[in-house]
Amino acid sequence: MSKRLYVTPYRCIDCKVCEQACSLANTPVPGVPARPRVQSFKVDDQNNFVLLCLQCDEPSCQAVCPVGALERNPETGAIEVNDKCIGCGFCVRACPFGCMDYDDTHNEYIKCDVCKGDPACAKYCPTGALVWSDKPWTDQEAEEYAKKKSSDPFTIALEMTKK
Amino acid sequence: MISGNGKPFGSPQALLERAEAIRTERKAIKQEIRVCAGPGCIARGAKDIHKQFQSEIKSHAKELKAAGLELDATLSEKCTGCHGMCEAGPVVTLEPEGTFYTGVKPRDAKKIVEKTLLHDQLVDPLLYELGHQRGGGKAERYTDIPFYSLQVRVALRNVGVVDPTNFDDFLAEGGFKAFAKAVSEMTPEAVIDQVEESGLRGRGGAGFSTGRKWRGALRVKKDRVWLICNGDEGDPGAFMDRAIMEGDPYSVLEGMMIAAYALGATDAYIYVRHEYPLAVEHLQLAIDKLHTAGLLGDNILGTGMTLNIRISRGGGAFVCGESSALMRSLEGKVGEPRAKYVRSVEKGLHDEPTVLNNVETFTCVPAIIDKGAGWFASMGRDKSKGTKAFSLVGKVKHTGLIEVPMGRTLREIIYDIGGGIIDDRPFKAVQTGGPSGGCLPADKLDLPVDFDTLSRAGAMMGSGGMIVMDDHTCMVDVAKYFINFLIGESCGKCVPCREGLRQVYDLLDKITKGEGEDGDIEKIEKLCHTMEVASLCALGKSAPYPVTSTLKYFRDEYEEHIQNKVCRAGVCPSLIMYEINEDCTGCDICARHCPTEAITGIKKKMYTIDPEKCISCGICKSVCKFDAVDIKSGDKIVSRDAVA
Amino acid sequence: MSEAKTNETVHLTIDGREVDAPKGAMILDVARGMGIDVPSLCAHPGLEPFGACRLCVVEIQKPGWDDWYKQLVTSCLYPVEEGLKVWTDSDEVRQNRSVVLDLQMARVPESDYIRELGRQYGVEKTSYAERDTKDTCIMCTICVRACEAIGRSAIATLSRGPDKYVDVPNKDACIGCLVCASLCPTDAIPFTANDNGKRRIWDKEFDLVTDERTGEVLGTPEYLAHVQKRAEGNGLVWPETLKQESAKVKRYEYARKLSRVADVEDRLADEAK
Amino acid sequence: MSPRRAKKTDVDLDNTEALEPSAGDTGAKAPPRPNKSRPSDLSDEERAADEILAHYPLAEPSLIMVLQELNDHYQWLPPKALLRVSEKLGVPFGKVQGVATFYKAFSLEPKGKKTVKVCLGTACHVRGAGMLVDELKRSLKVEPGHGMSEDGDYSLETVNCVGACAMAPVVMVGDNYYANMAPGNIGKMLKKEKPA
Repeated sequence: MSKRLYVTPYRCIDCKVCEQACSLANTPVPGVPARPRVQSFKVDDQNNFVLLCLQCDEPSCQAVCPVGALERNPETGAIEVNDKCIGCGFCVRACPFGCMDYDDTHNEYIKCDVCKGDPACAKYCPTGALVWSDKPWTDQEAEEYAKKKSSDPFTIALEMTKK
Repeated sequence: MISGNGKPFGSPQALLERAEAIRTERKAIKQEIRVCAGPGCIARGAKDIHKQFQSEIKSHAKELKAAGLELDATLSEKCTGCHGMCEAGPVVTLEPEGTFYTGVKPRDAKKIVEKTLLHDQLVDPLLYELGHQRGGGKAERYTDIPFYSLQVRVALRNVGVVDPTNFDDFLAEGGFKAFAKAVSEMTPEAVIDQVEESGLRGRGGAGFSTGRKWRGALRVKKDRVWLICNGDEGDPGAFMDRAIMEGDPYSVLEGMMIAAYALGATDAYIYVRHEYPLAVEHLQLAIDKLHTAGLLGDNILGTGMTLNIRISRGGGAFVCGESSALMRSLEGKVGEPRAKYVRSVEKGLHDEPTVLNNVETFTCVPAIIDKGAGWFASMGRDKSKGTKAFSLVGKVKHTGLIEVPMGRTLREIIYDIGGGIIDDRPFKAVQTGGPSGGCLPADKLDLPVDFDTLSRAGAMMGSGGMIVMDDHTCMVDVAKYFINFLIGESCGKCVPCREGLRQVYDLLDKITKGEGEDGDIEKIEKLCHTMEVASLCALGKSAPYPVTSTLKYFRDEYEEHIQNKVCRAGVCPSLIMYEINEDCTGCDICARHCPTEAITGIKKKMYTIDPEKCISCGICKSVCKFDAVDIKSGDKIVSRDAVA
Repeated sequence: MSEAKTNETVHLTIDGREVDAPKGAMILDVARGMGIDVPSLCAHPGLEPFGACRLCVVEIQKPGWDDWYKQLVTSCLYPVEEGLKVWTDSDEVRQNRSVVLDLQMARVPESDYIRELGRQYGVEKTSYAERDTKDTCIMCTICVRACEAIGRSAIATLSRGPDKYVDVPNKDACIGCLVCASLCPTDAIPFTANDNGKRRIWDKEFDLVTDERTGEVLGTPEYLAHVQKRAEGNGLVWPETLKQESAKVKRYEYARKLSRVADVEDRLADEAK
Repeated sequence: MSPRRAKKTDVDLDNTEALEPSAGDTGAKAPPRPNKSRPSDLSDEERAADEILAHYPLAEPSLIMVLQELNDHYQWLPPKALLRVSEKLGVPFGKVQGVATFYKAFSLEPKGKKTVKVCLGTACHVRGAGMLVDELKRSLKVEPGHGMSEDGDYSLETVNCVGACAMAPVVMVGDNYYANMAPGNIGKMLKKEKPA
């Protein structure tokens, strides 16, 4: 099983380190930070949340792209924007999660490409809310989770989508 | 008129039997009147002549019957395609004698019927004047005229012989013999072998081996092969394909059918230039007829072969003679060429394998299959086999349509067949290959005409237009003319062609206006080089040839325009002046026609032209009956013939 | 843009450097992939190669050709071949590029972009007759091809030869997406993106739809309708509420929704009891 | 399937009002809209276009043939008819207009009652056809390919070769050929051809 970005929301403290790391890792021109591909939210008092591209199996962004500028990288499994992009913005409109975005400082359409297999967000996440791994938790963590019966909303949400 | 029984032919054998039957029936015909209905002759009233003949024959029916001539039984009267000698039109020939009447008017029909048909006498004033050729006198038969006797007609074999609207006529002349032979005796492979062996090269211009092209398409294994016949003859001064399509549509179709058999093609197009409505009409008639005769459609001649041929009218764009542009046009798109790095035999029309040949090429195919590759290859020279049709036009005495074996020299064509230059003026240049070709000077007159020799000399075989120029033709003006032509015809896709042509034209225009400077020629040369190597399609790549070839052979004329501000041919309006000489009788006609009132004078005395008011329109010279208007350029009188 | 990408590769030499390239790839793309700067005005990776600007010409030599013989080809349209030798910056190539740029400068004397490019090839000033125009269109037709890709084909080339020009013959077809203007290498398409809630391009005025919460401009109503139609044509569902929301708002809403799933789990756990 | 990947339809969670598609917007194909104009509402041009279109398959390759017939019918291409053709063939109007302006066979402006065509083939050129064009421009006060003379009688066109090189220079008025023309004969020719 190849690696993925796993989110454990209850660990998230909305420190915005992921956003900063993402921004710096994807900056094409030094000194001009790029718009981050990942975003963390403070939803309410209890809940923080990190949202990044789900790398859907049948991505809407890819389906509406008129020039085939969105392609899946077979190595990372991520959908990437290639140089075919003509900037029509259809993908931004089509993504239901708002994970396709336009960076107006660098004039390009952006989305999470898991940093080509080395995601900066996960690397710098201080709490382990974001991990780049082949499974969501280590065995110990899974045990811990079972004990705590803490909710992992993301996992539950996704399990629900499978029915 | 003898007609078929209207049922489709069930086998090649049935077709051949029917042809034989027609030939037997026709042995009874003692006399045939052929009225030339080529474009030139129609323009001069050939249709009226045909009508007049019909009514004269009717009104003389009794006398004719007494003489053993009965319309549609022993006497036949028909319109044929172009007879070739357009300059002498309208032309009427009487077979089997080959009596040749020129300049026929409708009222002459009566004379011909009464004198020639009834009393075996020739109508003397209508006979062709041989002039200095063959010792002068008048030619009784067209075979006596060098214009005809020096020709060898392969592609034009039926043009001027058959009635293009009559299928039986074509069968009687051996039509579809080759197709019947191909489908019943030959494998597709053998057909291609024959074509390749014959050495037939594309008659459209580039001269690619037809056999090799076909083989190439066969190698690309695909479900469908498209066949296209290119009848978008755009070269100004060329009308061979028009003559063939109008005068012998069945031969074109037969050639395509043989190609379709060899390639396994089931769908074909003929792309006809939109200025040729008569060609469309005749081809459509022929296609319809072939469908009812079981020669097109499904199960052709009972062999299981399927072929549908559709006519597509061009939209009036020279660039559509370029094969990739033509295919875009057939797809309903703007006729912009594509880069040719992927060959059209692999990816052509609708991105499927496509074989495209020119009208004349297809027309040669039945003759090759019928008479054998060896026969065809025995004509011509080196790598250019067979014959080639040319339209011989310009300042030559006998303008018209000719066909000669490859390898004849320009001199033979222009002087022996063409009869030399009008008014026996000095020959200056011959332009071959249309806008993509070049101009060859007098010292190249002994060059043999074939694909490779012409390209080496800087001209091109092209589709076969041959325009003869005398000393009253300005070479800078000719170059400018072709560039202007190409500006109007460039598709405007790529930069060197679109922008380069405009700049070359501006520079040439400057030169012809007497505003040329040192360095202009070099600028033109540099530009021409880039156009030649960097343009996208053949039109752009060959666009500079008219300029480069005139620069090569007539550079002094360019320099004269730039340095001395002189146009030695008396053509460039800004460099010439009109002047009235002492031959003027004071008839006042020039003054009356002058649009700017530049001519003044007292009646019956010599008139004068005010150079300030004169706009060099040339009207005075064209209306003057006494050759009293001269053209001056610099200090020299370069007088020019009256235009009319 | 080559279809049927296979794993087959061909071996060729570009500017003396050997390279393996996938069969069917164009010389231009392969050279650029090697970091070689081949100029071009009409090529865009997302659009069909067109071959009109003639700036990307390179010299090639096929195996078996005489040593002295080279041919100039358009690299954006020429697929790589086994054993091919390519020169992207030879004297002949530079000479032709300079003539082409010289011609372009005469066509669009007002274009800074072309002037800058010309300077790189030693053309300071055009040697030909300049057009008297402020127009900077160089007829690369990127706008035409992009508009076609988007599915509108509002922009077309009209007429032919030197008179050929680019225009929108039917204003109804334009959706005001501004893609044409943003892709134009010489900024020849004038537009105002947002002037008091109005957008102007191709002599047509558009309203603008904004995200109520952020005030971010989402596009023209025509544009949004077109995307929706296109998406539905691809079998995508198109939730009404998403139509007029910016990416940011969509993200926030989704995050909120997912965070609420915790409540769902609690409820499920309760029910299980 | 990994839990990190959602199918696009998976957004349709039952409990997410926010993401639920609104009624009538379920992605199902909209019912075909009734033809907005009944035949009786069509203009003459549209009807003429329809008549011609009936003979051809409704696809792009038919475009040029259809335009040819339209042009034969009107002597030019009326915009309404072009829009109709674009709509029926499913070819974007820009492309139709592009084709109509690319090919010389089509005119986008109305023509005079008769069209004077001056052949500018090489043979005609070397025999002085350029002077004929100049003279016609002067006497008709029109530019070749554009507009018509003040009285609406004539349009002027130049053609590249009418294939009657033996009679060069040639002028055609309608279907009539005038052979061996000279600037001096233009006036006579126009008088003779003047439409009633």
